[in-house]
Amino acid sequence: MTVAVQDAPFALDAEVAALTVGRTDIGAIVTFTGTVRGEAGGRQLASMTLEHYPGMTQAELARVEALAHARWPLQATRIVHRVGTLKPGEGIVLVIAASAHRQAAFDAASFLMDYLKTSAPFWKKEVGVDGSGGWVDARETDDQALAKWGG
Amino acid sequence: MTVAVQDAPFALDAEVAALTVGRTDIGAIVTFTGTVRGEAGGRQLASMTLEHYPGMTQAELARVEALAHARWPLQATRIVHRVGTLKPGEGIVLVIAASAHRQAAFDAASFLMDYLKTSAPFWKKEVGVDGSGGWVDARETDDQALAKWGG
Amino acid sequence: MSEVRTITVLYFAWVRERIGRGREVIALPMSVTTVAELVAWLRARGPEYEAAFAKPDIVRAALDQSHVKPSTPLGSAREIAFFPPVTGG
Amino acid sequence: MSEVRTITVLYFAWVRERIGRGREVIALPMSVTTVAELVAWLRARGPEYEAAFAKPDIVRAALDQSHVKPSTPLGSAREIAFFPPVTGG
Repeated sequence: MTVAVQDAPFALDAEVAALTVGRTDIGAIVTFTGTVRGEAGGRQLASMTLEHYPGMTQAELARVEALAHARWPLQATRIVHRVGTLKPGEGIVLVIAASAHRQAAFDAASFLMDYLKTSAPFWKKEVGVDGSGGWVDARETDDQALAKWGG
Repeated sequence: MTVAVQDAPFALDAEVAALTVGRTDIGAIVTFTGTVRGEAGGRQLASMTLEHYPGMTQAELARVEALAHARWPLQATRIVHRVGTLKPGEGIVLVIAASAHRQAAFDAASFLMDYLKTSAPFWKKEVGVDGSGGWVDARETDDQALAKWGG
Repeated sequence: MSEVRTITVLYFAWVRERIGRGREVIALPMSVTTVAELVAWLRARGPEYEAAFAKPDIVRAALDQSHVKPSTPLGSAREIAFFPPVTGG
Repeated sequence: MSEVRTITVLYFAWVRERIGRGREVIALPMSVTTVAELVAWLRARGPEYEAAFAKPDIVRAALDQSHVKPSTPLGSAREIAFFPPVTGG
């Protein structure tokens, strides 16, 4: 159960190894990587900048992680969220869920992403290749995704 | 859409990069790694050996991959399955699903695992630290997992 | 002479841009007791606040770094933040 | 003189271990037309086959590398495989 908010890129192998190396009680590891897409609403992006609320960000990510551990039998979890300016193709967020069982790992990773998207205080601002820019609007589908977990 | 059956270990970063490098149309990448657990049914494992049906294995994995692509908007998928003798903690199988949207990536990766588990011709034989050995029995829960995808 | 309290107010994303600053410490009358009342009080401070809170239902709040509703009492909180719906992940 | 056909038969996992080989080419009477009939014919060949197919419902089959049911006709298939339920992944 660890979270990180960082400017630096993340590496999947290193992040998974940090959770699993030397352990033989894990049978299933699910990772989710969210990346910057090159096009948004018909506009070609030059970059995306992520702002966050230091302090609260870590607290929210840790709270979401604890919710997942209370709900599924998880051996380990990890959340890494980048901030600052990212280019199309770069990773924004990494979530890892490790369990003895694959369904728990899948469900927990999906749950972590749904909760993170609707509660962790990050905001994305896009800059188009034409210089136009704007804050990304929150999506109703994210609230709908959250609803499927109940409570 | 590629599949591999191999003795060698796989590396997450390299496998993901092979699917995604230079692309900016992907927003979500889900990976599933199945690993050898050190204990099975109360027995401590020394190793697990995977036998397969060469030729049919590749064909089945490709068929399962095509089913996923027909069902979800996927930018790329990858299945790597190891054969031979593996130690506890080692990766057995890797599935990757990349999509513009996170739910499609999660669902497709989960679907690929459920189908692979019930149709790809692999068989696991365990060897305990006490020298005892035996073929792993198929699990009813795998058939139940498959049923949730319908048809 | 009415009593006041000081509270640190943080703004993020377009709320920050509209108000023109990310952080300020304000002296708040004790009569302002809830998040919604604080929003109303801030809106009266000037056009930049009016613009930021033009649609108060959209702006979210966190009290001492926990999400709260407009009806939440400010209590003894030392920090309140206002921001648009989050868009991370 | 009855007609025969040749077909390659593969065995995997504990089916292979019980029969004692992984592959054989057999000359099959033309009267054997389905997967289930082939299983019955194999069981009559000796105790190792009897052991492998003791519970025929458990043993799975693939005809020319596609999963098939016991009722499937052998048709012009060149290869058939018998194996336990798969346990990969």
